[in-house]
Amino acid sequence: MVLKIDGLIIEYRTLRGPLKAVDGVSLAIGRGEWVSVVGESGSGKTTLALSIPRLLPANATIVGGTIEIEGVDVTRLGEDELRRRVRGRLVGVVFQEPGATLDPLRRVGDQIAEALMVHGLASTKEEALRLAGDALEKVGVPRERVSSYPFQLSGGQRQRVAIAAAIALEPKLLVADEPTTALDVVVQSRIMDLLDKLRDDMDLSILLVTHDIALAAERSDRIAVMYAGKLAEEGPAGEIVIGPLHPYTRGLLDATPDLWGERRKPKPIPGSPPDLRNPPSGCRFHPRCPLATSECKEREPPEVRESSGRRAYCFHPLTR
Amino acid sequence: MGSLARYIALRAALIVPSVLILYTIVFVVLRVIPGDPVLAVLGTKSVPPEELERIRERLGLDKPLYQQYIEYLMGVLRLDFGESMVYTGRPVWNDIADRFPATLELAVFGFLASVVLGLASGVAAVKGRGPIRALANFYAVTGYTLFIPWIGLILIYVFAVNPILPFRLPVGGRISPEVGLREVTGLYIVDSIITGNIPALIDVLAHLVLPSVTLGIVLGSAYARLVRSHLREVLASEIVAGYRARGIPEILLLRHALRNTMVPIVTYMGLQFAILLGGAVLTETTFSWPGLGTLLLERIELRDYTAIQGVVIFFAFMIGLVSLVVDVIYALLDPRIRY
Amino acid sequence: MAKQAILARPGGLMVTAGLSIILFYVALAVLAPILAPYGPTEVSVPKELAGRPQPPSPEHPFGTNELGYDVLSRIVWGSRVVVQVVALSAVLSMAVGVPLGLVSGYYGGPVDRVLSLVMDSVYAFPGILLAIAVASVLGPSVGNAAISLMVVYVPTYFRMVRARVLELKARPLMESLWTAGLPDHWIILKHILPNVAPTILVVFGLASADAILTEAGLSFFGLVVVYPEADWGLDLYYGKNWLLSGAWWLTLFPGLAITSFAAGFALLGEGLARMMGEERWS
Amino acid sequence: MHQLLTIEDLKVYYPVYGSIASRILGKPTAYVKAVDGVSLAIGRGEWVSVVGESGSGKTTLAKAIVGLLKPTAGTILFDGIDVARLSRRDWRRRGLRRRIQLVQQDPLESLDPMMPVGEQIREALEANGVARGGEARRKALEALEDVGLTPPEEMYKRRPRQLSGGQRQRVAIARALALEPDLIVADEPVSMIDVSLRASILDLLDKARRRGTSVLMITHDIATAWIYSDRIAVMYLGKIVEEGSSNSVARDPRHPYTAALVTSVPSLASRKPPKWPVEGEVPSGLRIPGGCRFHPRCPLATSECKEREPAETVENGGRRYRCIHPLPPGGVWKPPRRG
Repeated sequence: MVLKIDGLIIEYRTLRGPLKAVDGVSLAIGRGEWVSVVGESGSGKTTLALSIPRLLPANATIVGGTIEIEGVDVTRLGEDELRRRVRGRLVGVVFQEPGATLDPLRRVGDQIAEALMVHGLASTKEEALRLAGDALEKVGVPRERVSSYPFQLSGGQRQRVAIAAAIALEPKLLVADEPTTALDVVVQSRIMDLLDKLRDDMDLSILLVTHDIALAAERSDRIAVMYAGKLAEEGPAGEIVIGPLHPYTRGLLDATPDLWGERRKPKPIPGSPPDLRNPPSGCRFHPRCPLATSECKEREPPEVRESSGRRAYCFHPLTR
Repeated sequence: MGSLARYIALRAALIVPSVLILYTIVFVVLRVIPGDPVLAVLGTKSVPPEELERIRERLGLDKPLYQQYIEYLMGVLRLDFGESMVYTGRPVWNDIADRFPATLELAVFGFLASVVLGLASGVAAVKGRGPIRALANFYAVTGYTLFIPWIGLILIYVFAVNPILPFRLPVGGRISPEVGLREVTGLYIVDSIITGNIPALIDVLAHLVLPSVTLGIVLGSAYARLVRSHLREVLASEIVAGYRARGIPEILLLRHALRNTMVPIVTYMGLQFAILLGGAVLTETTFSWPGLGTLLLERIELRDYTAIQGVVIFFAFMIGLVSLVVDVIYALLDPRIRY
Repeated sequence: MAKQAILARPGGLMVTAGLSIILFYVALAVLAPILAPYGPTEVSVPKELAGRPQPPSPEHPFGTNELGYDVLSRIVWGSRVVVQVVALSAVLSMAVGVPLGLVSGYYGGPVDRVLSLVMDSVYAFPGILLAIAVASVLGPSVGNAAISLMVVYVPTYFRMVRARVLELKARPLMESLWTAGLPDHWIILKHILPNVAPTILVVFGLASADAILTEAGLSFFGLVVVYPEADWGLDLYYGKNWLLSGAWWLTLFPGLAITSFAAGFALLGEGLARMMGEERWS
Repeated sequence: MHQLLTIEDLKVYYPVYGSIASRILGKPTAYVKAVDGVSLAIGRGEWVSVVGESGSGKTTLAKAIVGLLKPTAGTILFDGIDVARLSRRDWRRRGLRRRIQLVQQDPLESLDPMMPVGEQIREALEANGVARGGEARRKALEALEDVGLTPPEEMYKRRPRQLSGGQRQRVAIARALALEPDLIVADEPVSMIDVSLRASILDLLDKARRRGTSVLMITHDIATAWIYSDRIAVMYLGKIVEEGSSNSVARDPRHPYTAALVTSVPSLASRKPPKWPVEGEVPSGLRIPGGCRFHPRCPLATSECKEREPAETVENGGRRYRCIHPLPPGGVWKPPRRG
């Protein structure tokens, strides 16, 4: 396993009280595997993703659980070790607006080369720039672009350069936090193709955070569905979208229009996501769940496991 | 014409209306509102009417206002700021030219002090620890409310009256009377260097310390506040998140962040230089610095309106010039700018 | 309960501290006849001590000056001048700057461009110099000082309000108000003004802090009141002549009053800015 | 059929000031042709969706229709009135503001944060002369209830920040519907809303449409457009490249760009067409390619496409497209080989 998250709990201190954004999530990703974390706003999916390279804001604390990358528990590392061993090196990150992570005042080659030199992967500036050029080529940007400033690139090139910067140190895991939300489907499709190619070329593991379950299903090996800080269900992508176990997953699928499926009006899930400062008791989905019983209000739902490795957290799992 | 040259020319042209507006305001305030300045100056003194008429004629005050407005403007363009109303026959420009180097020297050193102090405390307010951070923050918020003469006098007390250092720092003037210096440019630092006069250089620098620090302390807080808020913003931006995700060490990260912080701050420097000139007026009075500020105060007491007008308009031109320079620096600093 | 809530918010401590300082000086000004131990020009030391400043003592906690005037009393009386000038100038500058900024920013066009150019030019000029120029013509008086300060601070209010209006205009809110069919005057009064109000408060704090310093500068140059009337800046000016002979109390206390009063407004402005999450007011 | 809205050959060009000098001189260096000759009609009670990527000009089109932008050329006939030429005052005077309503993307940005949401509905009713005083308040409460914001008295008093994202968008729609408009222009009405709530928002618009209100939806999401609309118009770089009934356009496109769009949409279906290869990205509106503007990215492009701007082909049933090499029926299932 490249990544093994176990019982992770992350709490934010906020003005109006503490908030558990991630509450007891376990998840693992193997080498060369693509796992997508699907959820709506406030599900904790981004917090989960950014906790892996420990890039959470200052008011967030990992209260419990472990995050092992290649056998290293990053929850126990100090800032300096995280910087030297983890960030960029073991885990590359692509943010929501990838292009915005480029420093507008510096040439893109210098920015990538700097990381290579800081991590000792290149000893001279020339070598670092050559490697930076290699990284650009991997993402389909001409290597001459090393000497361009970000404003001289097109929007699509900027996204690719940001991805190049994330993989330049040849990390084992790429965490992509909704990298294509701001993009149109045609561009999104091409960026996803690029991630797929990088996975093959570099034997890279990918953790994609998205709110689009159809996108996750098309691209990933496995899907983890999150709701209100907890894992609702996790398993092979195909199985989850064909026969979800958790009523929330079912609801999400029914709420999503599908151009090549049946032409029917999407069904909204009634109610709205809970306030995590004051989450519902028992199963957090129960106020919106059509199958909820009194049991769901009172107790945390049990884990339902299937032989294929699928698991769901529900008292009343759906059958196919 | 190169695009930068064209840009500079355009910016310079844009400063013209701005300076004209200030000229007009000052003209209205000092020439129109007082009614008859000559009477205002001579006040209660009994002067024969024909003598009054003679003075008016000499100063051009007998002409219609619009003509005075235009003639004075034309004069200013030839560096002719008219004649003092008090010291007969003495051109105002002579006084300005005489006093300006002192003000420039003070402004430049005060500016340097404020930038150094402002940058350091701005960074400390964001990245510092414990009491240093708290102090830097407090300075950033309230530093500019230090009244310049007050902080100047406190420094005088601490470093000259009851010195905490083993020596006393000079508290008045630009140079000790016993130190000889041949004036070339009027900028004493420059003069002492080009004449190779080391003792004079040391003396001149010693005289500059307290006035520059006074200006620096008060005006540095504006930079501190700007650096603090922009640096915080940059540190919270995607750019820094990207650097951090690549495992770039904090110290490098801070350097890149500071560079991004400086871009908006440079634009502010032009405005800040204007405030600095205003502060210099108060500083000069406190330290008996023979610059334009003390000139202004002397002539206010004498009600020498032409001199007041000359000094104020001169300041307006200086500020226009500085804002031009700042704009050009800004354009050169940011690769995204196309002239 | 409400107070606790204010303190808990970002900038709450600053606002509370700033308001306390401001209220302290306003109370001082209002209650000067009751609070001041002596009159502003009352010779309060025995004849044999007059002619030299006397250091702080139990009877004169801030000492006395060479004429035997009590420094503390003069600070208390002097607060009346400062408070009056600053309050009057703030009201005048706001009354002119805010409506002009609202209308100019909302309608735009050539009038806006010319007005902005004028305001920008004045704004770029050092306030103290401009105030000196105006006050030197008008002559020393509280009303004239307030007018001089108004000339300086109208552009501050105008620019900040206009900038905020332009910011609002660029937001989808304005498109939504236009397409909702609301008339312009209604949009300005019911939507823009309430949204700009927090900015005006912030600017009020910061501009007033600056105005206190400018007033002190004018006073320092003898352009607000005539000695022996009490005003902090003027007292500082006369006190500085005695500093070299060691009479520090003649400068320390008036200067402290100026700076702390100004700091009160600065804290209020900055605190409000933080509270409203618009720290980058400049 | 009598059309409610008929747009003919509409053009909206934005000036671009590519350098500081050009901005100072007020001379644009170029124009972005955001909308470049668009014709479109909407019947009463019809739902038409304009689908396109960012940079296609779809939002500009929406703004022109609701009178927020002055078109450069062309006409927008709304119920026989050419609204493209009307001044802002005329829009109000002729009662058009009430009849054409806008629903924006981000309700947090489009509602006034300082005013209770009920008041915002009420003021719109009063400004458009729909109702006054207590009557307006009653109608505002009704409008809130109609969009499912209950209890309405409680919701009336809330400020936007006290509502969830979905509730805020309901308020925006309630305000639009309360005026009983003839046309609702909805610009990406659900792109900021959580997936699980989107359908509930769209259903509100659908309900209004069934009562006879026409809907023009601007969206990048062709799947949603396909489900809700009667007709779909696909925009690319300022032009409508294909328009027709929503099923035909979305499932059996003629234009290669539409084919690329529909095959890029993620889908859970077991049987779906393979992805169409598209080169590069949408060019900037400053440099619109000659000939067919899609040709540099088109897998079917020939030399002819570079030279000639394709004319509009109109099929039986009103379907139209601009392409020299249109796809045959079912052609979307057989993409050309890459390279």
